[in-house]
Amino acid sequence: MSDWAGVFIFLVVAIIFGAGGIVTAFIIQPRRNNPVKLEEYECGLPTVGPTWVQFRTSYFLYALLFVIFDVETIYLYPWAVKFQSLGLFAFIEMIIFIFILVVGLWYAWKEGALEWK
Amino acid sequence: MEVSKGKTQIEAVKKDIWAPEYFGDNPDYHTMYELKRLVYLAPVEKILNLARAHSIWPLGFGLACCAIEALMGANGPRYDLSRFGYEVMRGTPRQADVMVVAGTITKKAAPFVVRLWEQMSEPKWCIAVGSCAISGGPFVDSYHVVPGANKLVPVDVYVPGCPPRPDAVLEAFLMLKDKILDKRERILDKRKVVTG
Amino acid sequence: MFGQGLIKGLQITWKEFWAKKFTVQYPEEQHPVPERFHGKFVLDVDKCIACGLCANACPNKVITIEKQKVGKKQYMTGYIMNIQYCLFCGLCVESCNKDALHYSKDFNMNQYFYRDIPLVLVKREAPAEPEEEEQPAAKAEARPKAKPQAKAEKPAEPAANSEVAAGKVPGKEGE
Amino acid sequence: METSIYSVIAFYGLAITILGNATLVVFARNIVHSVLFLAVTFIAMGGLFLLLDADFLAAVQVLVYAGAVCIMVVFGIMLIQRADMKATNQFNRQIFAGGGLVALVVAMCAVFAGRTAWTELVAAQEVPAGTVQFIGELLLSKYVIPFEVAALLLLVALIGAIVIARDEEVKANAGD
Amino acid sequence: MLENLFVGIADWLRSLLGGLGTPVEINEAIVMLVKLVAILVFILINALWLVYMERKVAAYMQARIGPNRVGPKGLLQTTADIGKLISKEIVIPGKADKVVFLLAPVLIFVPTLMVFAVIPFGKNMAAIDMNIGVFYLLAIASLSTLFFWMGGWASNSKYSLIGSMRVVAQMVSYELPLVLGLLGVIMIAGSLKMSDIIAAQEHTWFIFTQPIAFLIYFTAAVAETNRCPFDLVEGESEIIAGPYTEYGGMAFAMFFLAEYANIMVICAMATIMFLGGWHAPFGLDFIPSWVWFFLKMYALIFVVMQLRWTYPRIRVDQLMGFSWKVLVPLALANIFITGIGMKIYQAIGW
Amino acid sequence: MPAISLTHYVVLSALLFSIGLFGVLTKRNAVAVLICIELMLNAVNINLVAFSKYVTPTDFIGQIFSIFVITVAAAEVGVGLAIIIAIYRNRLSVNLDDFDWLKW
Amino acid sequence: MLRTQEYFLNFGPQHPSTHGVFQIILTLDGERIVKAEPVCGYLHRGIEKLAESRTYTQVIPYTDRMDYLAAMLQNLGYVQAVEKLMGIEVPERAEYLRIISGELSRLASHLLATGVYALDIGGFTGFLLCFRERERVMDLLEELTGSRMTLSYARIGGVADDAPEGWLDKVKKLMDDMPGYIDEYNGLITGNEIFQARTKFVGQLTPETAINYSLSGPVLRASGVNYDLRKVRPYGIYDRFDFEVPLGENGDCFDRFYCRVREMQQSVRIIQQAIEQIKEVDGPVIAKVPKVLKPPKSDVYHEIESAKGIIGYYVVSDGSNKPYRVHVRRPSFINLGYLDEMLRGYLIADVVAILGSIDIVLGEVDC
Ligand code: SF4
Ligand code: SF4
Ligand code: SF4
Repeated sequence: MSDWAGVFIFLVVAIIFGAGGIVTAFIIQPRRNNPVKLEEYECGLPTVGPTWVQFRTSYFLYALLFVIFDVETIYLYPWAVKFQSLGLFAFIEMIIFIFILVVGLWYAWKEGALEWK
Repeated sequence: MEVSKGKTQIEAVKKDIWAPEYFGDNPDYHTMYELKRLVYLAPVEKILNLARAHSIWPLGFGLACCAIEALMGANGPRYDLSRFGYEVMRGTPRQADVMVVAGTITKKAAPFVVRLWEQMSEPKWCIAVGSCAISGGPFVDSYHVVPGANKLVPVDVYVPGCPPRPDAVLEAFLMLKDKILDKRERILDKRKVVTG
Repeated sequence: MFGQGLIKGLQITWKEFWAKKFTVQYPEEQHPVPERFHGKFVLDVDKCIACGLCANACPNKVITIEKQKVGKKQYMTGYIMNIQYCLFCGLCVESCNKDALHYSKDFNMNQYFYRDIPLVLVKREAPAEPEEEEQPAAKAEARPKAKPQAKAEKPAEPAANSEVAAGKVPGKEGE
Repeated sequence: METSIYSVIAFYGLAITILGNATLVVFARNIVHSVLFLAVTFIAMGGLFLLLDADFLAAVQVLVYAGAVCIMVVFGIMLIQRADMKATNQFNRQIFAGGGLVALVVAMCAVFAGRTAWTELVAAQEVPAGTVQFIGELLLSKYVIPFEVAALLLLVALIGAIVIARDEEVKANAGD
Repeated sequence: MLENLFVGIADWLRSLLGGLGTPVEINEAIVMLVKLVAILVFILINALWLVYMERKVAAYMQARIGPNRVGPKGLLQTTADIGKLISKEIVIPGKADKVVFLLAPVLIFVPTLMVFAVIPFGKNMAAIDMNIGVFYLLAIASLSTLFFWMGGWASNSKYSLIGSMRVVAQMVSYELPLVLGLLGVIMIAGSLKMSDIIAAQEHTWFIFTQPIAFLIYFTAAVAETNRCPFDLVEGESEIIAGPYTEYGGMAFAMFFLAEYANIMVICAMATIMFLGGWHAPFGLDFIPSWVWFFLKMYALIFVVMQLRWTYPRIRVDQLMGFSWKVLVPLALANIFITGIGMKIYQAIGW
Repeated sequence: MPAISLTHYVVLSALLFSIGLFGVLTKRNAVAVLICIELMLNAVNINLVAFSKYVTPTDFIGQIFSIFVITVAAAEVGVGLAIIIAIYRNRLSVNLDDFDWLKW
Repeated sequence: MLRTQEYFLNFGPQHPSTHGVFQIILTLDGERIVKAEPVCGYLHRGIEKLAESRTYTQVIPYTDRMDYLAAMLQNLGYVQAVEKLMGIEVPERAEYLRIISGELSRLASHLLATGVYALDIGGFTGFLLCFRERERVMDLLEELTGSRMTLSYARIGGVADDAPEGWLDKVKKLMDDMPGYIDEYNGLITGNEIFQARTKFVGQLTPETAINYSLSGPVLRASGVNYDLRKVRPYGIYDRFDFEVPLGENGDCFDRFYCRVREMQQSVRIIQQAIEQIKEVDGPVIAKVPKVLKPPKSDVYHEIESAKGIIGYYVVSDGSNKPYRVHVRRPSFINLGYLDEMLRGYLIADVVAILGSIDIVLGEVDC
């Protein structure tokens, strides 16, 4: 358990460090604002049209693939740790498992979900 | 007359964007600006200036011929601005310290030059490289050229030349460094000339 | 084979890493400036006859020559180059018949203030009598160092240049 | 360890973080903020799993939920948002009805929870260290069927989502 | 003596605190805090040094000299940079989501620092040697994606937005080959604990048994840290500065710092997983283990830098395609081959 | 201060579940509803793990099941978002009040 | 049916890879370009107008400022136009000096184009290594003319000055080194697989479109059209040299880039031959021309092959000492004409690749 307490200390200190840096910067920096400065930068000209627009689906498909395979890894890691003591059968099971997901990858590939559009 | 009409356009640009204290009838407004910053100085600022003077990041922004010499040439292997740590060209004005106005500012470009300058975060400096940036240079009598960067932004160092040698640009950076450190007199030691 | 180019690239950068460096460390050392370099102007005051050919040859009306009639002769009281307008093209130097105007190898003309930029090559009072008394040349010589001019002597207002660029060159009110 | 003051503090701290952030998820006006609060909730939940001696699960929680699911939701939002980001996450008309129903659920839970004799259930054993090994072993022996089914589920989800989300060209060809 | 320098210091501290009569937990916490501060200082110094080194390496590969004016040999150059960045104004764009905008640089450093908790810099020199070390590292590292995205999105500038979408898509795509690439090593080592993995490399480094995994891991890791040739995120010649476009001053410095700290992490990780961690090669045991660790780490860092200054930038679609169509299948195949190989080895050897 | 027992976890889980449920019932944005479903699933996970620890500490059944829950949740978010995107593409809205049609 | 929202993005004017102040307003869908609208004029300095109030000689320095990367070739075009107008014969030695300095200019321009293209694609080292050699070319030019970039070397009737002592040997030395350097670029940039992946089959131009849009220079030749004015209509003394015209096959970014690299080799060859030949030629470097140039009332169009393409000068004289009108056909500007169609359907990253491969120089585009 103390491991995780250590991690917690790390977390807290990291946040303090980050916040400290920014806060210090805010204390000692010179500030002079004007309306133009507060506008967003876009190669030196005012921006045209809204910024928070909807983006393309292809990004979403990558995220989707990632989630699916990320979930796969949570099965793979326990298996890999135990791999040496597990029998051949477990290995085959895992092959089947991976194979099923490879089918998914193959499908995504075939359907063009891996293409950047 | 074309020219005066153009001037009012720039005046309009300035009026839109500039805080009133920067411009006025005093043509030496850059000295005024400088004065303001000196007043701002505090002991801490002195130390920080030491850091600032050694880490002047230029805004990667070239207008015309001079940009090749001042930004690319000076960054090139022979002159190597990086020895002073000034080579970190930032694309965005938020991270840049010095705007190197290198080239002709036309009337079309004037608004965005001003805009970029305004968007740079404090503290910031400006170096005008080349005749064009100083005064409109070869094109002063053109109908589409702004006669000098100092009509738009406060310039700290002027580098005459058309285009100036990269050495001169390096010198300008060093002069700017001295200015930041508040050392007006630069002592130029004897140089040894290297062939090759 | 794929990857050959990648490895080749790594080889080249690796080689370059150890190769001799090309840099000339500027303030201490300096890359030689060639003989013909178009740098700062110098005027041989003794040779110059204030003929104005150079001013005429200049595409951008950079050169201002102030003359005063002293007796029968024209006496040059000022030779000012507004190098903020200069193209460093060399036409003026070429056009000078008397070989008075030259380039020097000094490229450093940097200034902190706009009003210091114009190169005042000659600024002197006309002699009271029309005697051909030589002015001390040293005073009129080009400044050797790029120091703010204000210390040495107050430069003339370059804008007071009615002869050549009247109305032609805008934006001179900046000084 | 349960009796240690630190774990008590940890539990309450985490519980407050979880509940507070979950509430913020629901009440945030900007859906992007909702997602960010959600991420904090998930991470705190990971902490809670640590308290429950499930270190592997805690890491999984962070990896999958905070690292992946949040990203995907964010992408989903990027795909469907309009310019008025500020008010993307509003309540519908049934806020009071919903609130009432939820109150009912809470009450019911309270009643049943009070009636259950939890202490009888508790087996007084320590969780062995090295959860990963055990999980790995169990997954491939006892729970092998659900394990493979999970793979199938993922496959089906993948295919389904691709089919649904990626109909651009198909539609474009059919529609135009 | 040198070998156990840092361990000795920790023990000494522990015994010192033990004499004070404070509860053990508090003592442990203080020791941890000291370790943490040491790590933090280590990261900062190294990040500063790495930036300097990067600029020097770049310069040397480009026939230049690089920073040599500020401080001896220019060593204080990056210090000056940081000093300047601290005192530089942070502009918060008017249309930005201000809280998120400021939160992103604060948080960006958190995962980076947290993963340092489990990295063993030498024999017994990990701050925490936890059971699921590798997995913990992967889980925490996956968080930084979100923070990058936060920064880019909150700026409400188009270049930032494109940059942040790229950063997410890229980091997400390359996390997978990274995770899968490490799996082969885990299979051989049979543990997620860093010290076990290093111990398993006593005789053979895993780079020899798992060369493909190493390549996959290294490529993916370089991509994860957004380094050239995968530096599309910052892609200066395309999208100005990507998600950092609106960030200036210290906020930008935080991203910068995190980037270099991340380089350290991936190189340290590669050292641990493939290069035998702190094991000395050729029986050169008299040099302390942590020196070996740093030597290996810096060798890898140099490679990362050389890659950056040699290769052009890859394009987005190629980037994604490379991950999904090359690295992921390759990683899966590697797992498969490793499994079969080990089974055969077991059948013969045991 | 009483030691933390199973009851605490169950109560926490119930509260979290309720918050999620409240969101599901009252949110207008379909994505928000999805997020709230995630909250509910997580509440379930807390229960599973807590029971696993307190009731069958050596069997890990709860942990394994929560892994399955996580799997299901991930799949659910993926498909859910895909559906929302598909609907959005046709109806230009993610407002659930507008989704009162059963087919399109 | 609804597609994802399109949005506008200002690409430039202040952008690291627009090569100056050039703006493209991109309409984007995700990262895909739907429409690209080039906006130029940010560097319009009115050179053509200014020329009307300068004497014929005084125009020369202004031509430098157009394509400031290959200034000598700009000089040359203008000067040859005026010479054609007045019927001036140029001394032999001046012709050779023009060729050498012109080809050195072309070399400098191509070196910069090569390096900057590497930079655009992301390879910083290639950029600086090209700059190293460019610096040496500049040294030579500086020694010859006194300026590094804006040379103002050509004069009506010849060149400003004879080559200084030992200069030709220095040129020869550099030319001997040059092939080795070009090999290095080929190893570092051209041969790199990532570079090829980025540039091959991107922004393809068919020969027909290239001709129809009257593109010129390496952009045209990369599409496989063998049209180099130095060969087709040799001006000056180009017919005395033996060189090849490198051609591309696919008309893609890679070909455009590689054409330039190979053109550098050809320039080196030309210079080497010129150095050999100039040794026999002696004499003045400027013809006898009147101090005040007053060409007869007429007009002339003269075009030469500059680094970016065909640069043409149209000079109208009204008999006075100042040109009545000067108009320039600027290759960069015309090469940009096809940009919109070329960009459509590509990604943001390709904008950089395509724009860089056209190798524009803004001073020339906007004039
Ligand atoms: S000063 Fe000369 S070189 Fe510089 S931009 Fe102006 S014309 Fe070009
Ligand atoms: S410098 Fe020469 S041309 Fe000019 S005025 Fe003097 S003598 Fe005449
Ligand atoms: S160099 Fe050219 S622009 Fe400058 S003064 Fe001489 S003639 Fe005029």
